[in-house]
Amino acid sequence: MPYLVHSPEDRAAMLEKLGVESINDLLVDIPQSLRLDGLQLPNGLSELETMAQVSALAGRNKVYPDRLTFRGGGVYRRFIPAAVAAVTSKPEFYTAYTPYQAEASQGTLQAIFEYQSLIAELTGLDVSNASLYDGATAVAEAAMMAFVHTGRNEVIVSGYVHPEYVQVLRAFGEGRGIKVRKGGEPNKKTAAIIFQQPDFLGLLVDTRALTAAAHDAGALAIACVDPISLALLAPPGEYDADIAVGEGQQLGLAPSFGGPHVGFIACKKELVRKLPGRLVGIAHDAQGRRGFVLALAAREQHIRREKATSNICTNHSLCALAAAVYLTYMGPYGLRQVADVSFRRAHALAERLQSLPGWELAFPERQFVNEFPMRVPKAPALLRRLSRKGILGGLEVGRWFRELKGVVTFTCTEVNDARALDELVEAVSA
Amino acid sequence: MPYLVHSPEDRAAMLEKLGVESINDLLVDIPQSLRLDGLQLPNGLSELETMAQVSALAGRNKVYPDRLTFRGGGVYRRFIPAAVAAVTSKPEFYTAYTPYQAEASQGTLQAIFEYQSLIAELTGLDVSNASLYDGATAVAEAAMMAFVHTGRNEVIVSGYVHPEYVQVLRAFGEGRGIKVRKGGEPNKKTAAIIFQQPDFLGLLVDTRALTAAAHDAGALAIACVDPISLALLAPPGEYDADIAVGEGQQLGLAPSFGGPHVGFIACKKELVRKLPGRLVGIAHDAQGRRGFVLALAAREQHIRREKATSNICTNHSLCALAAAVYLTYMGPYGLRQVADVSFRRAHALAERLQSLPGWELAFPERQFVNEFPMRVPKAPALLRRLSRKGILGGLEVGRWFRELKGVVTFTCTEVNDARALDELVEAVSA
Amino acid sequence: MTEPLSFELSRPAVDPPRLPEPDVGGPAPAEALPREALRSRPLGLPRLSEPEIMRHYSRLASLNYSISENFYPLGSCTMKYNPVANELAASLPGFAGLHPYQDEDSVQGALDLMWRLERALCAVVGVERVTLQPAAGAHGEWTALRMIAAFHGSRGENRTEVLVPDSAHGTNPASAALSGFQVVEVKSGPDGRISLADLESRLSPRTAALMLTNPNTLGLFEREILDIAEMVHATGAMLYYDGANLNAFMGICRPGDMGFDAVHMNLHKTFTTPHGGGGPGAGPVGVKAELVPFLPSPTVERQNGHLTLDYKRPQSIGRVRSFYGNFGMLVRAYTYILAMGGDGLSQASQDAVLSANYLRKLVENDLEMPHEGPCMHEFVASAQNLQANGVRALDVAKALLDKQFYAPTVYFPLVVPEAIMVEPTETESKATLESFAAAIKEIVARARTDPQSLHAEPTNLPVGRLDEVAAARRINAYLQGASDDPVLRWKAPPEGTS
Amino acid sequence: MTEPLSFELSRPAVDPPRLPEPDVGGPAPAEALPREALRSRPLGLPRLSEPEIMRHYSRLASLNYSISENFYPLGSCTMKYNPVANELAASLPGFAGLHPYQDEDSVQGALDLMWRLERALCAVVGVERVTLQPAAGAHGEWTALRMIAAFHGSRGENRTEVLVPDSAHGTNPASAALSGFQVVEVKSGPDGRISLADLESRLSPRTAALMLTNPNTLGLFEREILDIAEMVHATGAMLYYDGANLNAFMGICRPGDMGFDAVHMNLHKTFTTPHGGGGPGAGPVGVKAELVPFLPSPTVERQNGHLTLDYKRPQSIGRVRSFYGNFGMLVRAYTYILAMGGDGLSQASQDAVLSANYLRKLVENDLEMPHEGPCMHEFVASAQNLQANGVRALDVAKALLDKQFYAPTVYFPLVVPEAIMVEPTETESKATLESFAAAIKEIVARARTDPQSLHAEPTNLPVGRLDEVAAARRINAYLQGASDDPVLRWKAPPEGTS
Ligand SMILES: Cc1ncc(COP(=O)(O)O)c(C=O)c1O
Ligand SMILES: Cc1ncc(COP(=O)(O)O)c(C=O)c1O
Repeated sequence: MPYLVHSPEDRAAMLEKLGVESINDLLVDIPQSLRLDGLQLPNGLSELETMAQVSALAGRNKVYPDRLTFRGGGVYRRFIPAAVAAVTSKPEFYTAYTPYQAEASQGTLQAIFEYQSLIAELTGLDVSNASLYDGATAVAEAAMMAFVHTGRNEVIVSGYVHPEYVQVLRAFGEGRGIKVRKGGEPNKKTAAIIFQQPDFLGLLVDTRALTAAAHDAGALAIACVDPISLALLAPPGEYDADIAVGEGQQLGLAPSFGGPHVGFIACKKELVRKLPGRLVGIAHDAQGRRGFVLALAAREQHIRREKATSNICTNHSLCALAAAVYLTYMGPYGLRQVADVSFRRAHALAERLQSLPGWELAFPERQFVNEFPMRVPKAPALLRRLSRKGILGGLEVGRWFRELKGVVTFTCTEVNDARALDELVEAVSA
Repeated sequence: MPYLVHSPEDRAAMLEKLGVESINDLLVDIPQSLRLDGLQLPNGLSELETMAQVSALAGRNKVYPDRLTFRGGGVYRRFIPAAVAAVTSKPEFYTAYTPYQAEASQGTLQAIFEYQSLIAELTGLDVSNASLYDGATAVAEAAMMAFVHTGRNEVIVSGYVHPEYVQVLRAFGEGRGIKVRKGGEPNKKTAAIIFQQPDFLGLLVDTRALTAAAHDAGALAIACVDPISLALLAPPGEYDADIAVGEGQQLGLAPSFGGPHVGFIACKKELVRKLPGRLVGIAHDAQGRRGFVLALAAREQHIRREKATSNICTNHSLCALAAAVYLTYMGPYGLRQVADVSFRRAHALAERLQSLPGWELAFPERQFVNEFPMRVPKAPALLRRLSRKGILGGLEVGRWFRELKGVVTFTCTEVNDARALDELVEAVSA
Repeated sequence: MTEPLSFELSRPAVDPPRLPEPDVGGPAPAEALPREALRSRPLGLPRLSEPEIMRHYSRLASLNYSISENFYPLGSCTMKYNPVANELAASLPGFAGLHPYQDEDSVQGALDLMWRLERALCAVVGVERVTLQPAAGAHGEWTALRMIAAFHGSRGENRTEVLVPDSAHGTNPASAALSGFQVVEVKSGPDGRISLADLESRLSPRTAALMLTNPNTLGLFEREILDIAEMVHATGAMLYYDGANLNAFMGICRPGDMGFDAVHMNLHKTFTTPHGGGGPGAGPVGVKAELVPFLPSPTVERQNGHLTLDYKRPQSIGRVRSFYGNFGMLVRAYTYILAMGGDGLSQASQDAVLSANYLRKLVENDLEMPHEGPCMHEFVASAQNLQANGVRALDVAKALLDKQFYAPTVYFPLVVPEAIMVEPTETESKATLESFAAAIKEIVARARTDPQSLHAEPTNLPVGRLDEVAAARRINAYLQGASDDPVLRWKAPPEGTS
Repeated sequence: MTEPLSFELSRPAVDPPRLPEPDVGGPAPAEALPREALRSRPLGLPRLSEPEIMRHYSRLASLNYSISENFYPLGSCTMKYNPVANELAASLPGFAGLHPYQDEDSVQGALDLMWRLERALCAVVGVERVTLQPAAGAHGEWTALRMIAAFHGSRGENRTEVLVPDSAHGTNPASAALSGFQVVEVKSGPDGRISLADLESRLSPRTAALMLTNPNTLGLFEREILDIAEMVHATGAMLYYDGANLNAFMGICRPGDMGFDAVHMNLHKTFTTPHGGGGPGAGPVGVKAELVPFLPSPTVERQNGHLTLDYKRPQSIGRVRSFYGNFGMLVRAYTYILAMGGDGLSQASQDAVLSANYLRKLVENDLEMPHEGPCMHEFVASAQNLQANGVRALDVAKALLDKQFYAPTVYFPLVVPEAIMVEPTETESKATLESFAAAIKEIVARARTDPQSLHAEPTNLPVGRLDEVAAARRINAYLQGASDDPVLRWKAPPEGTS
């Protein structure tokens, strides 16, 4: 059978060595009443047939070309260098476990250390962890840090933060009796103000004011940021945010129907002991050679158990590796160009869409980077029409925000070339 | 620029170390009259744009599903285990050179040694080389061996040998004054009889009789064989052929518009010194550890120069590796099942097609394995009709053989499931 | 050979990669945005060419042990072969290219795969429904406890305690605590199983749930599981199954039948999705009927062939992550299940148990076996017998590395001193198990004859044994402001040096 | 660590892989076919499970040096970085899935790619047309010589000799001989270039062609190339260009402009298609107008956007291989050319020359430099200066292996005793070149202080220096029937042993 190595002879020899008749003699501890004979599942298939079935399922999905995808809302089409998959598909990386045995895991450990350094660099903060599950859980974990650090049990979500992130924050919060408040002024009960830059609609918020407000109230400022925008925008470290979190999907990961992606989290030195998850640090051997090890494990579940900063164990290492390769491939100027091209195209598109009858920017007075909200006549019909033309149009955000009925956010990145923009504008005008 | 590593600073530092002003000072030996300023080619593109252009070209080709492909003629759709590409895409294999430095190339050397052993096993002959370019050049190289071994300058091609193989054989032969005769009895001038089993039409030939005839005339018998058929059919070693050659595409290689594939060649011990190309053998180090090295190099161009058995240098190692992985994955029973399923499906299909009005087996009295020739009414129109239905129908062999106008060969393998056969029969009946 | 950091290989002015140029006009960010919104410090990413980057990561890869090249008997982690076909499946454009906010009609295949996977997992563990949202086992534990809390809440009960055996994995108490419960530890008996007497004494109306791993982390089947379930249910509490050890059970028995009400599975263990050097994994949670109303939203529903995402779940605990789970991992697990089938999965668990018992037999005279066999899919030995020679489990682990074996899990579970937890899995050959046993014998022999040499292990790896204590000291110095070497990240050397 | 052979890992009765079952009836082969047509002996392939197979090949891979991990300065082989994008392109279903006998209308994209690649190669080397059929450089040489023979033949001339410099690669004389020519050697002068005087004396009405490599195999530009071309053409012979060293010329100068009539290119050198541990490569041949009629058939033609395969070529030398060439390699090369562009290719050659001269400079005092610089893209040094210490080029090569560098080409070209031929390429960093130079210095120093130690190299690799002489002896014994150990293949151990 596929993926099994023992031959019947092997099994017989092993049973004999064990001095038993059959495998059942090894299962004696299991009450007979519990024993099954087999599973209610069809028998296995050949690889050919397996792949045929799986491919048939894949074939029942509609894949829009990257260049004609204008939908974002937390997951974006970006150019992914071939180098990224070439690295993450190396079995030495993807078939290793969490690097418990440092000396035999230097590849993973150093790669994560580089990832931590890159994220710290990008966010302008002191220390990044080795990765979290996604942007949503990163926001929640950051809130937990603030809760523990301040001893206060309320967090304020300011403005249009990704609605799913807020839902996850609520679920996490409930467990620990943390109240999640939408907007409003911070007070003595406020552990943190959480804001997103750019926000869920793509709009810029006043990160400096929000951070100052939090600090004035003795709360922490948690910035949820778009990693690519940080090539242009002031990083959290520059406006003194305490914790930066975000979704790393744009750093070399496929949309993949929403996962696996990667959550990043970085913070000021003072908060490092509250950080969730793995941390890799430098260590040396007896000969003074530099190596890397899992560090500050005393924060973690396997040591601290119920007192751990988080329960996270398996995280999203391989996705962090992808992000590290992506950022290293881009370098400072490459990342800047990606952000710059996306910015210009989004603004050019906004210009053109605005001029269409009945179309208008939902927040004309506000700045954006490469995603922007528009009021659109008959949005549902429009999006269906675009889809028929193979275009994945913008995202209807009214689904989450009553006040935004009829508002659609459009995204542009370096993959949406000039012709793609023309095609979109034609299609909507038609 | 892509794939270049020197920064302008690096270049400047290197030039300075060389004590020259510019790269031109290193090109002084080149007459000014020959110097270009640049190439008449467009400037380079980003990877995103490069892949877009290449994908656009790929998009202008029609790809028929494996299961609906019934065309063979030397290139076949087969199930290729994912394991094959997983191995051949390892950079340690595909970015290495011919293993001149044995100690740092044991991976490649052992893999080739295993390939040689597998091919020898499959053909029932003593020794296989490390690979040749393709089935056609393998036939030609075998003929050269016979020419040198017998000192005779004529080879007989018996029956329906792949027409392109024969064309290549002629081109090779001309260079060395070897006459290629189609059919007829061997005589004192005959160096070898070359036959294909199954032949180009898929039909079985009497390999024992042909081999005996060759030997009676003091000529060699060269069998061009389908490697997968050897799980069922008597291998060349069993009927005493002297040299076995063939195309290895079916052993885990994609059709890829005809290449790269791999030619295999195996022979009796007596002929080994005449073998073309690389050969890997066992060697030991001072501690008695077993290793592998390039062997019998005295046959080859880099040592023997104009007296070499062949001019081949770079061969098709990576394709040989794919074949080795494929054969190891299949094992004796897997390979047999692949051949068996293909055989049964082809015979079932032949039955059904035969019963169609105006359809008949072109050679009803002859046996076949999994490819067979049929006389078909209005073949061109039929094939066009099938193509419109996404079916790659059989191959019109009249293109090469006047007497076979209207004959189409159909192939079945393990990828053509029962439903696919139904679809074909419906489509032709429609 | 060690490898420099990418930052150390970086050189100023290396060409950036070629990328699309702005081709549509549009303002420059610097003009359009207010200064204070813009980055002021330059971005300090490394600058390397593609060939350098690829070589860098290729070399890093070669510094790793992995199941692709090494036996990796890491107890509790089920390091089994990761089929390459799974990787192909997950990378199909029809999956990898899907935006999570596409209309349902355009992702029927993806939803169907999730629905089928849910059905298959239900069949394996014996539950009513499964949520595929959790990203890993710990995430699943916490998700399940949120549901259990919601369940009790819905019945107006205020149950504040979760019982966790002393042998449990650290994520169990951590998940319980993060879910707002007090953690109450339950002792193991001398036979390595949970002590019913102690359990009895801990159970109370405050008890929300008992979290159990079965086979437990000692690799032993909880013989009295049916009594345990009865006791727990009798107090109105729920029984939670930590599925990290499910690889022992497929086709043999089902947690659901044992009385477990909620079950998490680690697709990255039992169902061969790769561990990726520490994830991503997937930790689906299966539940009995009573807990179904509380499942995270959305669930995947199927009506006459049409698949939908159901967000209308009034009693749901809400969302535990964005979107629908680690979809790419779900594709891999489903592909594996298709290929194996019911017959293959059953044989897999049987082989896993056989291999563990065989390996245990081969080393039973070399290391201490604190508990009687037979074991299930793994066993826990102890290196206490070597302590007289000053040799510890850690030394044994490092010595194994030098013999090309990854080390078993050491010092877990906590209830066994000098624990060495070995899980061979069903995808390691008899020959491999025997060579591992031979290595253990050699090391144990050396512990007697030349213990010092073991403290020096490993010696054949890119680096020798790394001093984590010294590292921790330097990190503390940094965190306390006593040093400005961050240790946890690269830092540009002060100007002038290099 | 060495790895057993797959045959040695094999065990009887390991499950065969799951494969489709016959599902359509149809007779069993054994019933339908005559006994004598059937295999009688069982097929002795190894029997292994997929996990064992994958680990086996993963371990074998780890025994290799490759450019992905190691500097690979193998002179004359242009071991440069192989872009991963090329591999993606070649694996696109729209290419990899094409049957060579599909109708032309259904493969317009593939034919267009071939046509565009031909145009690009024409631009780089300065010729009229290019055939993409040859599978490798040697194949290209032979193809070109067949065309040259046909050309002379078409003019009723019987030219029987091909001139080949003593510094030429072995494939040159071999290709000439296999094409039916007598090979006449031309001497190199003291400056490492072909001696015009000697050339003069060899040229005759019998001369069909002169085969030249430029830069020649010493890495030197043939300064008098224009005079040489004139001399050769004056006798009515043709000038053939061995393109193995084309990496020095892109955008700098063109063989066509130098007077070469036929040119082969190694796409697996200059155009980054991977070497695959010994192929597959691709060896397209470019020709001037006079030779166009003789190109192999079919050629790719383009009329107002529509592409066709032209088989009607009455004067063609025929086919040199099946189908249209190593198409997958053509896709890779074209992808590379698109990404690099004219500007990138020109810079690549300049960097290749710069790197070679820089490295030469760094080691010029450690090894002998038989010829004056500047060199082009590679240089040939000699280890003769170490002979007094009993150290040979081979020892230097093996010592380099121990320092994680692959070795340069040694003992070629033949005109330089103890030759060490170094080609760094443009994709190796300055830092890498410097560390290689440091390694050379260390080895040369050791040759003086401790020569014995160099004979023992390599010592850090899976095997030590392998005894090829003993191996050859055993092979001869087998071939002469004195032993039945085949040595060139695995053989089942006689029954009873194991
Ligand atoms: C017994 C046990 N429970 C829970 C977990 C946590 O699973 P994960 O790492 O997927 O969060 C593990 C894995 O380490 C485990 O071994
Ligand atoms: C100078 C020279 N000519 C010809 C060849 C033959 O090329 P190939 O190996 O592609 O047949 C080579 C490659 O080794 C070479 O270096």
